Amino acid sequence: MTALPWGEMARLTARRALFAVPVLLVVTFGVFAVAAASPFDPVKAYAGTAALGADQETLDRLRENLGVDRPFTARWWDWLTSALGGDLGQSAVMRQPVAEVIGERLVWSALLCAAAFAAAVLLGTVLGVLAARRPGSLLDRAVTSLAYTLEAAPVFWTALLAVWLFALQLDVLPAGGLTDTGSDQVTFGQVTSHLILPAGVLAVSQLPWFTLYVRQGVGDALAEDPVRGARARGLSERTVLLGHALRSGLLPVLTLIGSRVPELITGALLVETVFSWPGIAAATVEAATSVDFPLLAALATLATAAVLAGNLLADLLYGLADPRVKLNEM
Amino acid sequence: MRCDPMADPTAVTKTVWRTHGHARRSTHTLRLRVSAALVAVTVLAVLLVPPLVRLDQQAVDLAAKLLPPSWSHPFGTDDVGRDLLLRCVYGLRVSLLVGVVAAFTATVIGTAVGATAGALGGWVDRAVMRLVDTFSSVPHLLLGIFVVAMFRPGVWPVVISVGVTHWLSTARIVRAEVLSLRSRPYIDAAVSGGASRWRVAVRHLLPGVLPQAGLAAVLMVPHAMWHESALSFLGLGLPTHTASLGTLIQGARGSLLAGQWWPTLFPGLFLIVPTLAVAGLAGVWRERINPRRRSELTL
Amino acid sequence: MTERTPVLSVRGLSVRFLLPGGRRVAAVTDAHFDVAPGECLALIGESGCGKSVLASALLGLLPANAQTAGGALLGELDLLTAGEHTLARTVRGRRIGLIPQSPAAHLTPVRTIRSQTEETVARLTGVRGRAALRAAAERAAGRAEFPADHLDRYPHELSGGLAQRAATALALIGDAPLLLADEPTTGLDRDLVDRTVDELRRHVDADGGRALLMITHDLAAAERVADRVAVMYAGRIVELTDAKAFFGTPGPRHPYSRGLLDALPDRAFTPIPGMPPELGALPAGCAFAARCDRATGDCAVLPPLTDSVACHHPVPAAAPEDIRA
Amino acid sequence: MTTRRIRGAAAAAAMAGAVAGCSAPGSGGADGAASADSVVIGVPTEPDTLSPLLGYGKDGNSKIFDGLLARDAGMELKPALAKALPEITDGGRTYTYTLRDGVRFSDGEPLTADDVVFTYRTVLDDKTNNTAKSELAAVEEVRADGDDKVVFTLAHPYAAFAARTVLPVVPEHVAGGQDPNTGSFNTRPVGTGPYVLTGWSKGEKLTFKANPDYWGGEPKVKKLTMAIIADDDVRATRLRSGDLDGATLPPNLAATFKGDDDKKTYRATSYDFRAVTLPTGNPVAGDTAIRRALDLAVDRRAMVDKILDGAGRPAYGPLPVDDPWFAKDVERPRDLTEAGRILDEAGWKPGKDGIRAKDGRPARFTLYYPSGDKVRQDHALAYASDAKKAGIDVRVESATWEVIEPRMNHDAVLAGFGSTGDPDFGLYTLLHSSLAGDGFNNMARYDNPAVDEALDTGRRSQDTKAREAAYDDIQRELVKNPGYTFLTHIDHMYVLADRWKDLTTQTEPHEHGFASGPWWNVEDWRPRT
Repeated sequence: MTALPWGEMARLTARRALFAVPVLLVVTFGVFAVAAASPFDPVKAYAGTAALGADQETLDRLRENLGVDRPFTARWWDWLTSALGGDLGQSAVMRQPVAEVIGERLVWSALLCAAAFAAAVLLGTVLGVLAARRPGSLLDRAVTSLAYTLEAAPVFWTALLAVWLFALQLDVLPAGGLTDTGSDQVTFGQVTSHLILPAGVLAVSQLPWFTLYVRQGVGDALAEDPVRGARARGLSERTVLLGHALRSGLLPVLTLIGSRVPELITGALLVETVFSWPGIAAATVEAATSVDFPLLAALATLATAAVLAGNLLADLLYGLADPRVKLNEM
Repeated sequence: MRCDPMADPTAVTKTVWRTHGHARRSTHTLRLRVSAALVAVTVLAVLLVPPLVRLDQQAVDLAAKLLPPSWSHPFGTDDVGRDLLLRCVYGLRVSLLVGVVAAFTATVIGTAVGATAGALGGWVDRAVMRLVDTFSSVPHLLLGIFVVAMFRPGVWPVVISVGVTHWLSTARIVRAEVLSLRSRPYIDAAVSGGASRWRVAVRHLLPGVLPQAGLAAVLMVPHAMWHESALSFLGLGLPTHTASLGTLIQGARGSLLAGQWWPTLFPGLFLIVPTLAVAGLAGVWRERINPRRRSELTL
Repeated sequence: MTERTPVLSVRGLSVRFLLPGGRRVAAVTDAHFDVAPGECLALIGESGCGKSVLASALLGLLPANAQTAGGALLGELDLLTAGEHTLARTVRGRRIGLIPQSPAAHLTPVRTIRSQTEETVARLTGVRGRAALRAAAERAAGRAEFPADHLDRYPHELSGGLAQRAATALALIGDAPLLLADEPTTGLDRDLVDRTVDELRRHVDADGGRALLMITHDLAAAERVADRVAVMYAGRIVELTDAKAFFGTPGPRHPYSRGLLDALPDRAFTPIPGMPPELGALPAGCAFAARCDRATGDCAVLPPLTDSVACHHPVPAAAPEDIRA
Repeated sequence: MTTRRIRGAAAAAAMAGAVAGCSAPGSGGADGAASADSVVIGVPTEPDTLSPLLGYGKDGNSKIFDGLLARDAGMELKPALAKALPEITDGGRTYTYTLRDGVRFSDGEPLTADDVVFTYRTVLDDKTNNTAKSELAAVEEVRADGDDKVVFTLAHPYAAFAARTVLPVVPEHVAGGQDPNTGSFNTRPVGTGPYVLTGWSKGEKLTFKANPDYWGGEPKVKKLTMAIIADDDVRATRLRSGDLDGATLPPNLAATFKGDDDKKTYRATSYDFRAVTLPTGNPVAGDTAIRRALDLAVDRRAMVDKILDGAGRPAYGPLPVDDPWFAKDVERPRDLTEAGRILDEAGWKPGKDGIRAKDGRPARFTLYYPSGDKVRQDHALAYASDAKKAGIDVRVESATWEVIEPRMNHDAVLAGFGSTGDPDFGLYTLLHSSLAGDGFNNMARYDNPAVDEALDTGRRSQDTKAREAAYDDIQRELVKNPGYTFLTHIDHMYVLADRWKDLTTQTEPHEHGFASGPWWNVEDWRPRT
């Protein structure tokens, strides 16, 4: 075993970071442009129903305070420069700094996504290998059909049914929230029990993809020469499957993991909503309904950065897992 | 047997053949039939039920609220006594309409962008594809949420939201197809024959690209429906008075918490079944075209 | 030679594939041959004639849509009826060592040679413990003259010759009495071909009990190493004879075999006219008739393998008593 | 490779652990919600401001503040910061209050008559953006008489004035130096009330702690949290999961807690009606025959039973049937035949599709309901269904208030209103033609001179008999020409953990949740042993 190629990894990361800069610029610019094109009045959004009774003077003052009269390019530039300085602005709808909104929610979203992703990868690999072992067998068909069905099922629907079954009918898991009570304490046990259902549902929504691709990858690998060679050497079926077919079969899956990050974020958005998980999702929906520019821009940037980071991570993993790939050529 | 060097040459005709391992039975025909039947049923239901069944899907019958599935209401009733089967069919109709229009929009945008990039090449191609990459880095739903948020929930914002987020893959496919077509001799012939760029693009490239774009469009319909229902579920899609599969599921949340599962279950199934059917059809179609190719996953 | 019990005895082995749409491909039809200890049998023929399918059939590695008939006895065990369990536990690696075609491709690309060697050693010899495995793997590499300092490389980092040695090393680990070399020289240059087959021969000779079935389309390699030659055409063995007689005088008796030899650059360098028939659509009679300059009306009937050759009008035999069937 | 991969997995696991760990302080901490001295209530909305100068707590139960008067469980006025009910002189034009002794604000400063005067004067100041200012429009002058007396002089007799003086009193020494519209007092208030604000995380929750020096005695519930959860389903879910101790819920969700032994459901009757505005400017909805037919066609009983799960009463007018001011003779059954007859007579003839028409104009109008409000949605759907049976096509649509507001003069809206205290409070703003189209006042632009006159009489007269007659007239007039189709008075449902003794509810106005509910007197709650 050789040591990790830190240098190459760092160089790849740096190249990707460089690529990310224009992407993020365009995305944030796009958010401000779309927002500017909106026929909706952000002043009224800020004031909420109170604006209905408010007089024109109040609205004008608000308009000035919010700075919505200036061209969106100027607002974008201001936002960008202060964002670089660490100030993401004030969230109008949450009435607190954007950085704070994101800061206190990001942890929980990340926890949810990480748990779900890990579960989906593990379970998907197991199911995929089981299905690939005997293509066309009853097990394979069962797994494949289930995977296609779950893939077609909207995640919020699955989530609702899961709430119904596990929280209402069986009453074994809490139906939502992060912790049990209004106590200010967030305990490990509580978070775990509250995490199972949302993470499970999110995992189930990501599971079909992994299962199908692992099945495909391992199935293909099983028909290829390295596996024939391994079999001919008299290796046990287990070793052939896990040591050879799986290891080559997972490679194509690994490259595609990065492309799953947007799906994961989408799924998390919906799952968080159903389970009132205090993550980014609730903030996103609220920011969207209230046309909260600074928050929207920050969230868009965050999501984009997450996607790019996911791609980078997948490439790094792939480069490490496949000795034929050179990181510095990616 | 070992000592019998000369086997009877006619033995081969009586050969007992042995099978090894599990033969993979071809399920194409079955899959094709089931998928086609489901698509047909869906389309028929959506097209025929509203004009034929002269029932008012909005008809409130408070006396019949939240009835579980029965013969008179196969899917049960919702919390103001509307028949869920009828609601689901109408919901599917709306969702399908939004899906089809959105997929069409996305395909038109994608084909235009992809064909332009592929046909013009050079810096235009590079710039456009860079833009496509950038767009791909933003999660679709998030992008969709932006658009809807900016223009308020409604049918058109949803269509636009799906349209502007889903053209990316079509653009990539079309561009690749155009690039491969461009290298064909007959295109060269047309160009050297003095045809203008646009003429070549319209007369030669577009017809070659349309089948691919068409397949992409068909596959996009379930995805667009899914997108619509997700937005509606978040309260950012269609207004609640329009029955779509998403608004139906959203509206059923309260009943679900009260233990009535059917208002949630059936609209979801109505979303799953056409998706599976379309995926099944597309999968079979793809394998027919190119059976040796690594069969791509169709969802 | 004749008095020794053959290591492998193939009787009427047939393999066919069922394709979607009800098509059938007769990859191997009614093959008969023996391989004795200390002997090297070269199974030769053009690419796509069914040679490699035969190797897969012997190892039980046919794809799921294949059907087999006949028998292939390895000692008392019929390889064609033996279960997967038996094949995996007692035959592959232990009683038949496979030296595969394109050896680098037969190694899992994401693992080092060492890891795959150690794994095989552990499985086949029962050696346990990290250090012991390491030593055993290096010994195994040494037997095939694979340099120990290349053990930590990945398959794609090896040259063709080294990959071949790695494959040989792996095939030898189980001390199998039968080595099955499936096109071992594909893609190697002449020098390397010679060295490879010489090494194979050495492993046959080093231990008098070992037999080698070498499947190849490389006639020069076959000449260099084989004791006997079986010529395969369109899934059938059309000639089975002594290597010396085949390559020397009087030479092959089947017109196809002659054609093969004549196609060699250092001989007449004239290719056989026409193309081999598709295995999915074989004619009723002699499959070679369409390309054969000696073909007559008799050829519409399938010629049996009699007197070491399956032809209605072979080139006359010089010394038929030398030949075992 | 293997070791590499395992190392990676371990790192990921460690990271996840760290993530969970860093935000889980004091994992051994006591489970706060199970104890009876801490309460977490889930409500759908939060106040925009906590300053009474801008309207916070103007109807009482403000937790942080007290008014001169307060209401008891039976909605009777009782003294609070005032020692006793006011002395009314000068034919109902002068109200004199004497302040309770020894009351102090939570910052330790004593309450004086100047604080009261400051409060009312600031509210009445034109520069103060108090949207409820008109409620005190009758006040001509307010002045301190010594340290402990406040005298209000009214421009005209106003029978219901005393009920307005539940308005919370703010300390002049804190709020006096600030701009009442934007000052920090809006978010960091100081009052005399039983609770002190400890934190306000907007959109999430407000936290209070008991005021140990409360003049009414220190509350037993030491910690009060109002969690702001807009979504009904989410609130129910979190209540079920134990995250909340209590919540306000729509009836169908409240019903799901029936089998729950450790939860108790409370039902508060209310003045909160659901009605369809029939805009006078709409040629169909403004037509008296259409209005009367709709009024007869709706099945109020079914709405109460099915939409509200029985938690409500049919509304035959703005006042609930059990209100002492309710005119008994306006109670009327559903009568589709009569509705048809009225329409036929007025020239609305049934067309081919079953929809009536008159002079080529189909009997059709749009009814909006605010999206997300399930109860109103169901009312609207049922209303449209009932209307269809009478041949009137009501198109139901949902939208946000921003969309609905500019259309209120032409399209019908499923509205909800209702004020407690005095019929004048609710009816005047709802029906008086002078307030037509004034924000959410008189949304239907109802214009009926007879009603206007009766409203004025009810407001000015000190004679209970005369007032009764006036309000009876209004209710009868609304049957003859219903500018609104009143549908139901909804009961407000609350579900609470069963840890406190003898909780009560008041009769509640339209606005509820934050101040109303069983926690209206949380300061008086006593734990169950």
